[in-house]
Amino acid sequence: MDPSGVFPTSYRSDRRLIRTRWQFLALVVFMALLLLAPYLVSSRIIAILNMMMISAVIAVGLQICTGYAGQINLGQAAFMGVGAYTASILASKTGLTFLLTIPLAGLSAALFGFLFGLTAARIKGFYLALTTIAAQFLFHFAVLNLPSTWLGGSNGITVPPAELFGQRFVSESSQFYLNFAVTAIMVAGAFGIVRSRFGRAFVAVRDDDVAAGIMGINVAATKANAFLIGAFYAGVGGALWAYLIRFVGVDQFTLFHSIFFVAMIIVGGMGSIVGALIGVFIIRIIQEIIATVGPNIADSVSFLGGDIVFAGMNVVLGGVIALFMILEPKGLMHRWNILKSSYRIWPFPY
Amino acid sequence: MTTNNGHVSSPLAVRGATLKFGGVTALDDVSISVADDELLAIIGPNGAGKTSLLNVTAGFYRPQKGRVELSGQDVTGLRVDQIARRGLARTFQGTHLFAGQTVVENIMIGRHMLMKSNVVQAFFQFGPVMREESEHREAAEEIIDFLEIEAIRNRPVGTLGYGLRKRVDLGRALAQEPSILLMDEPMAGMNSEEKEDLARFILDVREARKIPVVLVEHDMGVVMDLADRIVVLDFGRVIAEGTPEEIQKDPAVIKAYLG
Amino acid sequence: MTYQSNRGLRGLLAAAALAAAATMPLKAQAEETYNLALLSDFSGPYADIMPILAGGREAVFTWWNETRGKELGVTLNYKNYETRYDAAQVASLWPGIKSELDPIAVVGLGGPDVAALSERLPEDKIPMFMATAAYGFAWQPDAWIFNPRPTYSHESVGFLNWMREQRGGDEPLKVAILASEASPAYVDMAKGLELYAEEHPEEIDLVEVIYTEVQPTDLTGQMRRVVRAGAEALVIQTNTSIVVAAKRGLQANGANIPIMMSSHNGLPASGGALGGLEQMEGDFEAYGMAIAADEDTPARQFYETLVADYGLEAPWNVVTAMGVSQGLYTVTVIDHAIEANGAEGLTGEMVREALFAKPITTEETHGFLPTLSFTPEAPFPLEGLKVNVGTVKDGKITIAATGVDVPQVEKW
Amino acid sequence: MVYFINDIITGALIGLLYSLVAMGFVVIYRASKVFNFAQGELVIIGGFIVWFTTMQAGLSLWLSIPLSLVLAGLVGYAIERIFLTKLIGESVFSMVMVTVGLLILLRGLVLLVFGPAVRPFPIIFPLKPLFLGDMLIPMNLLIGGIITIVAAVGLSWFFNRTRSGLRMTAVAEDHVVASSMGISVKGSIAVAWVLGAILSTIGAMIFLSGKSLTFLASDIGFAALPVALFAGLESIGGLILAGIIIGIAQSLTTNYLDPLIGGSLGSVVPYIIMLAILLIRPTGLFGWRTIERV
Amino acid sequence: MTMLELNNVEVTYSDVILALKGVSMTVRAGQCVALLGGNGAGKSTTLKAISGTLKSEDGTVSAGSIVLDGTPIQNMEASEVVKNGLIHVMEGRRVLRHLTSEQNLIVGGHMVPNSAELKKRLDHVYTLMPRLADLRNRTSGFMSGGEQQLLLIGRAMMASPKIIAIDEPSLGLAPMMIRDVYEVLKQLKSEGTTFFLVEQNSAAALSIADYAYVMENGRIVMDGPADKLADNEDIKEFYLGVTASGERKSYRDIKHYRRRKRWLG
Repeated sequence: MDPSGVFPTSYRSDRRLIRTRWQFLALVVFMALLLLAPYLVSSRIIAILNMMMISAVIAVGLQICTGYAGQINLGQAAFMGVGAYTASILASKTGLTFLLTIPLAGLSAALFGFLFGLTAARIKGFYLALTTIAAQFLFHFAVLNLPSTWLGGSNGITVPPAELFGQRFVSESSQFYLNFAVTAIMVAGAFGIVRSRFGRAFVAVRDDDVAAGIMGINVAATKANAFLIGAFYAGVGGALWAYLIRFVGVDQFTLFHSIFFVAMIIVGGMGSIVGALIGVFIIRIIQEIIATVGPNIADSVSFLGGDIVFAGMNVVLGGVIALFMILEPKGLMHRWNILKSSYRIWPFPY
Repeated sequence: MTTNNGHVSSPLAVRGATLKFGGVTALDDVSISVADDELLAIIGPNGAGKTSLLNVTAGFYRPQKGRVELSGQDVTGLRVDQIARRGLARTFQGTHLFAGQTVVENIMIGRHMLMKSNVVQAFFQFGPVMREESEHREAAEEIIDFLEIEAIRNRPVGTLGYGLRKRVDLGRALAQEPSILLMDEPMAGMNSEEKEDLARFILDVREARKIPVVLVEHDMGVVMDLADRIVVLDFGRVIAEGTPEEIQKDPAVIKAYLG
Repeated sequence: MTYQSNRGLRGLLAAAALAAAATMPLKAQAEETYNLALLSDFSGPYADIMPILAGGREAVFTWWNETRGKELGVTLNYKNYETRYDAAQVASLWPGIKSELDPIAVVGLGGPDVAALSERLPEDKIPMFMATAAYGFAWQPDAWIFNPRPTYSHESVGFLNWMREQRGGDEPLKVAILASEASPAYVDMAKGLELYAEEHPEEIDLVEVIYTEVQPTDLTGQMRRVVRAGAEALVIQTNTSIVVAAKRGLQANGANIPIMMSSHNGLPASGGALGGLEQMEGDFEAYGMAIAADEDTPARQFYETLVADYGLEAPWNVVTAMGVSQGLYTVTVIDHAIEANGAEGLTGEMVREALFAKPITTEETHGFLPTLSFTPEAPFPLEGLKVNVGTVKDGKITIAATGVDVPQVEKW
Repeated sequence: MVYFINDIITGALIGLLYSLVAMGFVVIYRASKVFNFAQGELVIIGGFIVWFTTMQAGLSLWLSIPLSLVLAGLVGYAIERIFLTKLIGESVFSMVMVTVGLLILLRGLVLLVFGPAVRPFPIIFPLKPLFLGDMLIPMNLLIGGIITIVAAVGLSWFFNRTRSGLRMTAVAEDHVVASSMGISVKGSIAVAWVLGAILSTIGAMIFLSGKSLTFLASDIGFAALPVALFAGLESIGGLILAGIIIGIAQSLTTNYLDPLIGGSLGSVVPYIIMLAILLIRPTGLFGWRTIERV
Repeated sequence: MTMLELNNVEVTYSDVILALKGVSMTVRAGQCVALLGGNGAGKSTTLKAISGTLKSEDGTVSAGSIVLDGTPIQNMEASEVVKNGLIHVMEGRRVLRHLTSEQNLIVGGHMVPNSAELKKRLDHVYTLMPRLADLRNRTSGFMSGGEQQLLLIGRAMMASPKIIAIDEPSLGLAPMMIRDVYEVLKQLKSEGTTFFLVEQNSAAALSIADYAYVMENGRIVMDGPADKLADNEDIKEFYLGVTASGERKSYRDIKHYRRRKRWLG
């Protein structure tokens, strides 16, 4: 619902994401602040932002696959791993520039995701969700058991830093700009996809696949596409991860990581790109708080025993996720939308 | 239009369809064909196979025997979406609308198969995608105008009343620019006012768009008034076929259905 | 809070606050202060041993500050960072560690630290000192991450050769390995030993390599295969749960093949998990570090000093030994660096150079570690490697052998 | 040959253990339509309860086993009350997602309450295996297998024949319809969780008897998952067959294929079988077919 | 004796949207009361407010009271409402698709104390609807729409409620089937069951109802004895589809933009 006084005058303007001057101004300020962040905040904050942006790319992909197309995906970390491995191998063995390795990483993850998506032609509902766990185990098994010259086996792969015009992306702030650029493109692209015929087809398949079929939407292909796009995002995120950490190993992409990505979109709200970003922010912030505050608490109350403090922190993290589900099962975005609409129609409740 | 086996091809023909599941014969050698610009009504008791016939036609079920032809083209065994792309649209008993989406979005989903842009273009949102979106949006708005649902354009369909939902359902089917329209009990659950509205729209559709319509309906008033021809099914078999006047007098129909 | 009354709690809090206030100015008075970043895992898979390990290494730093540090006019500050054993967390912590602490060395804990920092430390010119044995995949020249012990495979090979000598005869020793694919590190341990056995068929005959889960359902069948193959030793360097399952599997088969374990799943841990050390009678633990046996060794004496004078609360066990060893060789390297460069202006790079410049003698580490001679060729000493062997005798942990030579192992 | 048969028998028995753990999934699914991702965590909570009553409180087995089952039931009930009751009426999807949060939360709680140390688990079933000629069969698995079969027969009778069972089935079909018929959805889900927690505790006893206990043991949840999907999420009886097939396949792979490839194919074989069967029968061997009315 | 009473009931969805705006009505024991009205008028919402199934759609009764046989039931759990004697037969023929017809009935009788009583009630259902007896082992998801509707009524009977609230029993049924369903309802009414009937098919509803309410836009706009309403001009035109002269006009002759609702003024 628009605030009063805003009337679109063409179909194109009706499609716009940014509808008021204030929204535009807020976005400009936000982007400017982000761009200037390396000059404004400490490198620790920049490092956190780096991690958040990479998670954001992956979570946005998961949001498209799960939130929009309704395909619960517990293999997102494996898809991320495929991307990370692809980028690492290309960068370390062929010396390809990151301008190519990142999209190629996305594509190879997309292919892997698509293979699992194809099973959606037959398998539905929880059965499908749970088969994506198999992606996780198969990825782990393949990396460890294929000849180690292929995927590095148990050794992992060392990745040279991203490089452009002789400029090596090794410092936090240079990596920040790399991540920022890629994340901005990916998030903008996600908005494009969800507002296009593909986004509508995803929602159609999610809400009612019988009706979607009669609309001429190939349901199985659409589901497979959702996995493909979701995995593409995971792959790009994985490539960014590879360039950030510059060492990939199979234990960086576990089922637990996948579960956390799901938790992110749960907290933010299903079916909203902004929701995915909010979810990433909240979960990552909680994790960082645990890592930062934890040792201090453990030090100052050493008689409590550090382990109790930290176990307590895990409880907080799990509890936050569970609480979100209980109190706001539709996610934070939903609460925000209700607030917004009740504010706009206030004081008349209908 | 003629097919290779010589006879005049109709927009839709079902030839000798037989469908069984779990020991029950839902359709037993059913043949129907629809003429250009014709409104064919299918009636019959519950469980007679009307919905099964629609489902076979639309590709939800594959008949064990028989064929389905669209404008002379054999579409038996094709997927639902493939048949839809060959020009068949359908509205549902109850509604299978996308409840969380607005009216415009629902109708735009109907345009999906007519749009051409690919994922990469959608991702970068450049030129052709934007133009295409605007074009199809215009077509969608025309349908909204036609069905007089401008006021609810941006309301989520789930918040609408049943009658309006049925209208959106029709709009979504029209958005596909079909060459044949199947309607499964469009009048169910409507009061006479809403029935009158929808009847008017069905007549308008035929007038303005010249689309042949297959109508499955229980409301005899509607069927007798609107249909050009009526097919009566019972126990999966065609027991009568003819003009409304003929059907009303047919003793077999009266026994099985009208009572 | 069963053991302390509420009042006691409050008292402790007050005491802690006082102590904190008292130590602050003291630290500031030192002439030169250098920082160490301690990476910890209080909430991940190593949460069970972390408090003890942390206690061990921190006690060493306290001891050093009050003895050698005072002499040299240097104070080592340290700060614990929680990594949750997650590479992403390490990566996001690291820039903060660098800017806020500017450490001259990092005291690391495990795989994620290595993964996240292996490419960054050379850029930032800060060395990292680990507590555990090394891995084959970290065996690269020009390292910035160091282990006081060789790889797990080195340690098992050293032990197996010792065992073959004990047995006597010319036949190769028949050995089985229990590994797991749950972690690439576990795979690496098996691969090193496999390669050695392949290249030295006259020494080791690897009869079975079995992969299992980190918490196996049942190993009776697998253990029967091991028994039927006539294995004389079973190497399990993975985790405690697998040792327990294997032991039960052997017991079901009525066999008693000696199991060799490593430091992190050693005799006390596995014995505890089995419900009694006496069940581990005749089994071994072997690693390149002092055995925490109930015997009067230099290491034990140093431990007692730490307990008596430097506030160490951890019990005398292998985890404490690991923490103390890590602390000891870290401070010794720094000590060497100060000797070479003076107390002022010490950098991480100097610390690393000091590591290569001069061996760390076993005296300097109070017998916790053998004499270590690092070279730029590997992240661990390639020469003069030794392992110690502990065993259970009459229900008590005893030292079976010290200073067992480790043969030359090729890189895999 | 004897060893080959022995491997098959042991494999089948391990498979039955998976069936038992999978039964926890299925019971909760069957009575509430909620797929519980935290099933492995229920197993370790059950394990810790058993550990606490025996090793810590020092009760005899005859006392501690029933007590543990009661306590586990209470834990299941508490989880349902705290986390799921408020979500009744929300989409099933939300309820499933809350179990994802539960997975992380329960792990933290286990660490908080019991600490991260590896604990010795009491010897509940005789350590001495059963000797059949040259074959030896672990007692815990043998007795566990029998318990599993009894539980499966009993529970499938309960769900398909008794009125309480049908009542729970109705809840699984449709929460709204069930409550419109006066069935307490809350009550049904509570019973499901109590049953699920009790089954998990029995599973923990068989799985861990005489071994050690850490939170790593929750992995059994994901090991049992393929069995549940293979059988179909609504089928309790089918779990037996699915467990036996998957167990034997895994055992043969571990014993005869893994040594050849030098890897751990055995750990992924259940997932490969599951994928294959689901591609042929999308709702498992015995799951409810989707009845779609267009 | 008053069986069910609604006093000034308001219903809000998502704390924001007001769907019922002060609805009051009364159902007396043994009566059949029909609730008529256009789609979206609030009929189903009223029914859900009574039966307690609103919650699943994020709705609450925000004002007023609903009293069932002396017990206030507004915002009560759906299962508790049933225990108080009201059973809600939902629209959309929501049978338990994977269960057989007889299993559906048994679930309906889940509160029956003993199996003898259960048997008795099953027999009662089967004598009233012999068709269900023939289909007792058929998976209900595969039954035809009419059979499913009968099954739902049978399932409600199994609980032997004081009052059955039934939503659109004729929806999507062939004329003969509608007659069959209403025959069963009449039979039940003659046995003393109270009905609260929400129906689009006003002609059928008024044929069985004693009293009827007409709803528009979340409000009651008209009420009266069924026979009186059946004679009302507006009801005839909008709900029964007959003109003032009593003749049905052809759908082909309908013109657009013609009508307005007189009672809304």
